[in-house]
Amino acid sequence: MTEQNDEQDDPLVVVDGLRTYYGSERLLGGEPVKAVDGVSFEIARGETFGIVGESGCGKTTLGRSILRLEDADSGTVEFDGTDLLSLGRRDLKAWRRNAQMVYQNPTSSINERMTVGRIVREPLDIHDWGMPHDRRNRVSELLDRVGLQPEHYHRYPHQFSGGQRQRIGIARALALEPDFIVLDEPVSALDVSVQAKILNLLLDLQDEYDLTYLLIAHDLSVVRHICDRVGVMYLGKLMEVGPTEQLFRSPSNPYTRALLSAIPQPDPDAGADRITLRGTPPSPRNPPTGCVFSTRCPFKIRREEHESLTTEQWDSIEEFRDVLREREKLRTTPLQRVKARLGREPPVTPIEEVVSELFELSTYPESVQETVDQTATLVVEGEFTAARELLEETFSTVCEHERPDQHQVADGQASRCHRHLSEYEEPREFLSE
Amino acid sequence: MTDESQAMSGVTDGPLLSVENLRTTFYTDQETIHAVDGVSFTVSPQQTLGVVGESGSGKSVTARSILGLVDDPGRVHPDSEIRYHDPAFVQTVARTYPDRVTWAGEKTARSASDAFVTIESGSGEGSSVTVERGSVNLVAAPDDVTRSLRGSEVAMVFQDAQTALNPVYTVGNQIKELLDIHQGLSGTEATEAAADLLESVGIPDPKRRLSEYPHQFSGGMQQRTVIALALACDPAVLLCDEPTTALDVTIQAQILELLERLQHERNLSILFITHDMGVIAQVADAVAVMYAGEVVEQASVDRLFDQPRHPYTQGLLQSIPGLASEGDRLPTIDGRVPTPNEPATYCRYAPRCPEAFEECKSTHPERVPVDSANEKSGWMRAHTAACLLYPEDESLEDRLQMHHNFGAPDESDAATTAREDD
Amino acid sequence: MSRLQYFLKRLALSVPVLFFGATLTFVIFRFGPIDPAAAIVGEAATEASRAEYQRIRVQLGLEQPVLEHYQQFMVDFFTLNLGQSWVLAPGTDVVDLLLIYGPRTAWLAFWAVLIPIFVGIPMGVYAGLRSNTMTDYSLSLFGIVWRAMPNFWLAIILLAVLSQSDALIGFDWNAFLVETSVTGTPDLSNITSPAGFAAATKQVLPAAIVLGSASMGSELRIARTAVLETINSNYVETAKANGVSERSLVWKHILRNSMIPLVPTITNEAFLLIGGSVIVEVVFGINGIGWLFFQAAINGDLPLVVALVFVFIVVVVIMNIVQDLLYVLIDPRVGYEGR
Amino acid sequence: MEYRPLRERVRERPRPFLLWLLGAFVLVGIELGRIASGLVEIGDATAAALETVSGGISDALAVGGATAVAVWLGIGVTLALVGLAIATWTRATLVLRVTESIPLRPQQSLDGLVFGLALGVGGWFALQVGAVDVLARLASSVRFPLGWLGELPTLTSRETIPNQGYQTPDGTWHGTFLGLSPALAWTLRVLVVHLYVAAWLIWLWTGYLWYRNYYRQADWTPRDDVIQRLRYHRWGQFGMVVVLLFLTMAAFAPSLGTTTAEQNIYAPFSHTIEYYDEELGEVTDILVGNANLNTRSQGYAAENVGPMSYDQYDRFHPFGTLTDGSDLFTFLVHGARVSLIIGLLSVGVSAILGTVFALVSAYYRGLADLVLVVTGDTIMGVPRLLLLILLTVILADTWLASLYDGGVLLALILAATGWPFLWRSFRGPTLQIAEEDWVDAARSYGQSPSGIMRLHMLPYLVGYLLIYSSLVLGGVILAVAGLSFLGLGITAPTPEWGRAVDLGREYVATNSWHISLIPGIMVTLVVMGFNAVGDALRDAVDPQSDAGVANASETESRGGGV
Repeated sequence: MTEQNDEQDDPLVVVDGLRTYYGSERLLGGEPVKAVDGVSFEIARGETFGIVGESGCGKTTLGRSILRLEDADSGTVEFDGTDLLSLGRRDLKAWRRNAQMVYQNPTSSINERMTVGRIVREPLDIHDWGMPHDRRNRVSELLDRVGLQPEHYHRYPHQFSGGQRQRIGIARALALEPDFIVLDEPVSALDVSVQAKILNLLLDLQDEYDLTYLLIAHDLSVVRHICDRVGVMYLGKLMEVGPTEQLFRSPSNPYTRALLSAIPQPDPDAGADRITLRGTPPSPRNPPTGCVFSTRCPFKIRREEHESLTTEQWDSIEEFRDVLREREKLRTTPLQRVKARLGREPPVTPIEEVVSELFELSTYPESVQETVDQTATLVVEGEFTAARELLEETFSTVCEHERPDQHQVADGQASRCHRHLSEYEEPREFLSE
Repeated sequence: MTDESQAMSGVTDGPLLSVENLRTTFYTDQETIHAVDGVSFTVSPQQTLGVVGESGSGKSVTARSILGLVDDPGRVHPDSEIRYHDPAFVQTVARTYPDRVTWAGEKTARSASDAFVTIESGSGEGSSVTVERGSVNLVAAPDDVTRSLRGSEVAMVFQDAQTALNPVYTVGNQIKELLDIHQGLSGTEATEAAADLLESVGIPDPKRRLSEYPHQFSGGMQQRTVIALALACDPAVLLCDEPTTALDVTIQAQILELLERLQHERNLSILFITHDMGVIAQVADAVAVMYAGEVVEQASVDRLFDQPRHPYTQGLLQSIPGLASEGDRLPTIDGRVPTPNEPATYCRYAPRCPEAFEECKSTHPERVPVDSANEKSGWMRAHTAACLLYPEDESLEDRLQMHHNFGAPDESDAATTAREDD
Repeated sequence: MSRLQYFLKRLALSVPVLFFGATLTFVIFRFGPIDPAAAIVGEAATEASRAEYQRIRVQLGLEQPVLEHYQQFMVDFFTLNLGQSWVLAPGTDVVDLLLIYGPRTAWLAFWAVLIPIFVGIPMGVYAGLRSNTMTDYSLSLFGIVWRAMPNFWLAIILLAVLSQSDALIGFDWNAFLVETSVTGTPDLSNITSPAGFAAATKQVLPAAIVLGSASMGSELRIARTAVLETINSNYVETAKANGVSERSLVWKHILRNSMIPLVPTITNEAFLLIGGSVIVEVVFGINGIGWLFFQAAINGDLPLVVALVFVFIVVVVIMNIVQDLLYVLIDPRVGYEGR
Repeated sequence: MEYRPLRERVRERPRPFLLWLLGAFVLVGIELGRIASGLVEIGDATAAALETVSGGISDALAVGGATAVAVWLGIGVTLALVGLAIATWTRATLVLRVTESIPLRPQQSLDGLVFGLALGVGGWFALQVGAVDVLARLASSVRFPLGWLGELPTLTSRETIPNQGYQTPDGTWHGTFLGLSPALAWTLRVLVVHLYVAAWLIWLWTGYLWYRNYYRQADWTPRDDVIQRLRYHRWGQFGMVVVLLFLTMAAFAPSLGTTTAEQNIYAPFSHTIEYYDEELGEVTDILVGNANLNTRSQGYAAENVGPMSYDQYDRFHPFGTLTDGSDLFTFLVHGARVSLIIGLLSVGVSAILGTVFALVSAYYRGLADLVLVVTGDTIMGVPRLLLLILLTVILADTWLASLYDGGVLLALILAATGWPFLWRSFRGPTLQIAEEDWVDAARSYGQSPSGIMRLHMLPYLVGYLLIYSSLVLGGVILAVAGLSFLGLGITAPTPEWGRAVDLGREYVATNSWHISLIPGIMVTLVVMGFNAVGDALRDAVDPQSDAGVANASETESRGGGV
C-alpha cells in the first residue's frame, strides 16, 4: 500500500470524462443509452483497480471503452502517456499488445471450434510474434503457467470445466505479455471453490509479470479480496472511489453504503443494520436529472420543513412520487392512448386508494397533506404532468436538480454526493441520527 | 424405519415435510447419473431449511423430486420416501384412499402392501377417518395426490423468474388462475385478492401492474411476481430454487427481506436452495450441505458456520473471498465436483479431500452425528456429517464399523427390490 | 418501443419492398431482352405492321426517355392504373381482368389456407403432446411425405383418380353432393345460396387440397415443434408446480404460446400459394390469376405480365402486414426491447 | 505433447497412409477410362461455355444502349466483388500502405476496387496478347492423353457388361453379358456400380478412422460428436441412403441406363439395334427410332410397355417406356444428372452469396445490414415461381439459355432468386455468433475483420450451410421439375423428371400409369431424402436449437411452392 502511493505519480491508465452512449444511431431511436457518463479515474502501475456496480450500471462498457472495443463519445483515455482514443488503425493494432481482456463467461469467450493451442496462439500469430516454433513453445509455457498441461494443446474447450476454460482465457490474455489486463467478472460464472483458485492464479500472475489489473465485478467480496483501489459505479457514473479497505470500512457515499450493506455475509450473526433500497435503478436512457441515485437514495436531502418527517413517512412520499412518475410514463405510449380512447384503459387503482394506503398510517404536517390532496385532485383530472410537477416543486431538493460534484472525503477517497457540501449533514452523520 | 426417524417422531412439533433416503436417477444412453443419491432431511413448520452446494450437486433435482416434476429420463427410486405431514392433507388423502392406509405402531397391519398413507394417531376408519398425526408418502402415492399437493400445499419459486412467467398472459391473469384453482376466487374478488398479493410482495400500484405483461416488469419485480404466484396457492411449504441468483445484490436484499416477512406473516416453511453461503447464513435456520448428490453435513445454521465439520464444508467456507484471512492467497479445494455416475461405494469427496485416508476409497460414509454428545439432542438440532472422521470421539475401527453397518441395510434393500423386480 | 410503433416500423419497411419490386418489374419491362411491342405485333414485315409497331411503342411509353417513362410507370402503378392486356385479351383493362379472374383465385386460396390450418395444426399439436409415441411418428411421417410431394404431380394424380373415381374406388366424385366436373372454373355467381356455395366449394376442393398440401405438412411440423418447445418451457413447469390442471396447462398455457411461431408459418405458406396457384390452376383448368399469368407469360403479353407481377407484390406486402398485425395481437412482447 | 505437422506424423507411421493411398489408386484405376473421358467432357463443355459466354458478352456489348451499359456494369460489379474478396481473404492491403487517413471500411472497399481493376486490366491484357490461344493449346495437349486414357475399359461401363441383345427362338440370348437375359445383365451392372460406390465410401470412412487413430493429435474434436449423433439418427440415415442413391444415379447415369442417352433421347434415328424377327425368322436391324414407334405407351393395353417388361425388340424396360416409346429408366437417370447439376450450381452460388452477405451484415450491422434486408425482402417479395416463369420466358432466346440446354440459365435464375432465403436463414445464427465474446476477444487482440469472419464466424456457419443447402437442394429439384412440367426451363429433348410427369399426365388412370407415377415418386423420395439429411445435420450439428432452425427451414426447402 505504501509503495502504491509513490506510484500514484506514475499512473498507467488515466481516464478522464469518458462518455460512451449507444443506441443513438437507431432509425427510430429516441434517447441513447448513457452507459458510461463522464467517468474519470487513474490506475497506477502494478495496481489492481476494481469497478463494482450492479448489472446495467455500465461497468463492462467502461472496461470495453478503455480498450477501444466500444467507441467512446467523448473524454480521453491515456495509456502510458498515449491518447488511445486518437490512435489510427495500425497504431491501435500495435497497441493492443499492451492491453488484454479476460471475459466473464468462460463458455462463450473462447471459440469452441479451435483447439486450446490455437486459441492461445492466435494473438501471437496476429502480431507475428517470433518464429512459428517459438510460438508453439510459448503456448506450452503459457498453458503450464496457468495450471494446464502441455498435452491440452490439442484438446477442444468442450473437454474442459468452467474453471479450466477461464484459465485458457487467461493464458490467451497473457500471450502477448501485456502490461494491463481488464478482468470483466472473471470469476462470477464459477463455483466458489473454483473462484478461489482463479483469484489466486490472477494474484500470482500479477506478481510474476508485474501486471496492472482493472477488475470489473459485482461481487464485492472478490473486489475486497484482490483490489488495491475501488470505484463504485451507478448508472454510468462513478459514485465513489477510494482505497479498498478504507472504502469498505468507512464508505462515504450513500450508494456505497447501501451496496455494502446488501451483501449477504456468510455469517449468521452478521449485523442486521441493513439498508434495503427501494425499487430498481432507472433506465440509463432517461437517468434522473440531478444525482443519478436520487430516486432510490435513503439519504436524500430534504427541505427544512420536511426534516421532521419520519423515515416511513418520507418513504411514503417517495413511493407516491414513484407511482406518479410511472403513471405519467404509462400515458405517453400511443397504444395506451388508443386503448384509453376505446374505453379499454387498464384498470388502475383509483388515486384516492393509493393515497389512503400510503398516507393513512400516520399524521403528516398540514402542508404535506395539502400537497398530497392537491396532487390527487390533479390526477383525477388527468393532469399527470401538473401533478408530478407539483410534487417536485414541494419536495425536490438539490439532489434532484444538480449533478453532485466529486468531493474529497478522505485521503485518496472521493465521493459524489451533495451531502459532502458543508451546508448538509454528512451521510454517516445522517445515518447515526 | 431408521433410528433417525424414530427420534424425529418423538419431537412434539414434528416435521412438516420429510425426505428419507431420496434417490433420483437419470438413465441416459451413455450413463446412469445418480443425481440425488440417498438424501434425507426434514423441514419443520415455519422454519427455513437451507440446502447449499455447488452446481451439479443435485439441489434442484431434490426440489423437483418433491413435487414430482422430474422429467424423463429421470426417475425417483421407489424405495425413497417423501413424506408430507400436514394432518388435514393426510386426512383428506386417507379418506380418498381408505384401503391404502397403514396405522403406525399397530402390529396387525391392516394395510395393503401398496399403502402410502401412514397414520400415527387418529380415530375412525375408512372414509370417515380423522387424523391427528400422520403422513403421506408422495413417492408411492398415485399421481393425483401429488397433483393435489402441488401449489396448495407445496409451491415452488424458480430461479429464472423471466422464463417462469408465461409471456403471453398478463400478470393478473396468471395470479387469478391460481386463485381460482386453490381458493375458488373469481371476478372482482379475485382481482382484489391478486392486487393484495402483489402489494404484499412489495409491488407498488398493484392494480395497474395486474394488467401488465411479465416482460414489462424489471427482474426484481418478476421474481416478486413469481413469489406472489406461489403465495396465490396459499401453500404451507415454499420451495425456493435459487430465487436470488440472477438478481443484483440490492434486489437480492429486497427479496430476502420479503421472504423473511412473508414467512412470519403466513407461517411458511421454506426449503431454500442456493449456492451462496452468504445468502444461506441470512435466511436459514438449519442447513444441509450437498455434494455430488448426497447431503454431506447438516446442522443448525449457527453451528454450521461456527464449527463446520465436514472437510468439504470447511473448504467451501474458507474459499470465500473476504471471509478468509487477510492474507493474499485463498485456501482452495482441488479438483472438481464429480458426476455421480456410479453407485457410491466410496466417499465421493475423497479425491479432493485434504484429510482423506485409505479407507475413504472403499467405505461409503453415512450421515452420523459428529460426536456422541450430539446424538442425544433432537433431530433438528443434531449436527451430522457424512464423513469417516465422525463421530469424532470413537476410534477409527469403531467408526469404520459404524459407517459400514449403516450402509449395509441399504444394500440388502436394493437386493430385495431387484429380486422383486424379477 | 410500443407495439404500435413496432407495427408502424414494419409498415414503413414494406414501402421500399413495394417500391423496389415495382422498379424491378419496370427494369424487366423496359430493358429485358424481349421487346414488348415486337412480341405483340410479331415480325414487323410490312409497312402497316411497322407503323403499328411504332404506335404500340409510343403507347407503351417505350419511346419516352427512360426517367420519364419510369416516373410515368411508377405513378400509374401506384395509382392502380395498371394498363391493358395486348395479346391475351387485347384492349381489356388489367383491372377488369383482375375483377373477373381474381375472385376465383381468392376462393381457391381461401380453401387452400383454411384446410391446412384445420387439418395440419390439430394433427401437429396432437403429435407434440404425445411426442415419441407411434401416433407421433406416424403423424410426423405423414406430414413429411405430404410436404415432399410435388404439387403438379399430386394434382394430376388426384385429377386422374377423381375423374375415374367410379371405376377406381367405387365412389362417384362428380355426383357426390352436387353435380360438378373435376376440372373447370368454380361458378361464384350464386355463392350465397347453399347449393351454389356447395358447388363452388366442391369445384375448387381438389385443387385447394393440392395447393395446401405442403402447407399442411409444414404447419403440422411447426405445430409439433412449437408444442414440444412450450411443454419444456419454465412457465409451464411453474404452472405445473403451482398445481394448474393438465387440461388448463394444455389449453391455456401451451396452445397460446405455440401459436406464436405458427403465425409466420401460416402467412409464409399463404405467400407460397401465389406461386403454387399457377400450376394448380393450369392442371385443374381453373381460370384464375395464376392461369392468366401463365398464359400471359408464354404468349409474351408483357404489359399484362408486368401488371400482374405488381399485383402479386402488393398482395405479398399486404400479407406481410397481416402477419405483423397478427404478431402484434398474439404476442405481447412484440416491439419490446430485444425483440 | 509436441505439435508436429501432419507430414511428419505420416512419415513416422507411413503404413496406414500408404495402404489408404493404394486403395485410392485401385479404385481410380478400375474406372480410369471413365474418369479421363469425364474430364475431357467437362473440359470441352467448359470451353464451349466460355466461348458462348464471351460471345454473348461481346454480342451484348455490340448491341449498345442500355444492354451494353448493363453488361459493363455487371462486369464492373463482378470485378469489384472479386477484388473485394481477394482483398478480404488474403488480408492484402494496398491503400493502407499509402495512407492511414481513410477509415477502415472505405479502405477495404478501395482495396477491393484496386484489386478488381488490376484483375480487369490483367484479363483484358491477356486477351489482347492472345493468352487464350496459349491456354487453348495447353488444354488440347492435356486433352490428348486424357482422350487416350478415356478409351480404357472400365468395370462399370456397358461395354464390360452389355445388356442389349436379342433372343433366338431356342431361348438363348446373344450379345448380352455371358448370355444372361438383358434384365439380369442390367441388374448385374447396376449392382456393380453400387458396389463400386460402396467401395469408395468404405475407403473414405476407413481413411477417416485411420486418420483418427493414427495421425490425429487431438483425442476428441467437436466433429466426433456430430458423427456420433448421426450414427443414431435413423431418419437421417434413410435420407443419406436416398441421397446417395440419387447421387450415384446422377454420377453413373451412362452405366445405369438400359441404353445410352444418345440412342434413347437425342438421336434415336442414328442408331440401330439387332433383334430376332419372328416373321422373317432371322436377326434383323432396325433404327431405334422406328422401333420406338412400336413400343410407345399410350394407355391402351395394346400400346403399352409397362415396368419390368421386355418389348418386342427384346429391350428390357425396368420402368416401362415413355409415350414416344423410349426407355423411361434411361430418361430418368439422365434427368437425375440434369437436376443435380442445376441444383448444385444454383445452391452453390446462392450459398456463397448467402454466406458472404450474412457474415458482412452480421459483422458490420447498421447500413450494410439494412441494405441487404431491403434487397432480400424485395427479391423475396416477388413470388418466386412467378419470377422464375417470367425470367425463363424473357431470357429464353438469349445466349445464356443455350448453355446446358437452359440448365445454366435456370440455375442462375434460381440462385439469383434463392440467395435471400439462405441469407435469411443464416442471418439469425450469424448475428448470434457475432455477439459471442470470442469475436470480441479476437478484436481485442487485434484480429482483422476478415480474420474474425473467416476464423471465428465461418466455422460456425458451415453447419448451417450444410443444413440449409441440403434443404434448399430438395426445393430446387422440385422447382426445376415444376418448371419443366409447365414446359419451361430445360428445353426438350434434354431429360427432366418434371417433363416425364407432364408427358404421362393423361395416362395416369390408364395402363400407362407408370409414366407419371414413377418420376413423381422419385421426386418425392429425393426431396424427402434431402430434407431428412438436412434434419439429421441439424440435429447433429446443433442439438439444442431444434425448434428455431426448423421454423425457418420449413419454407426454404420448398423451392417456391412448386
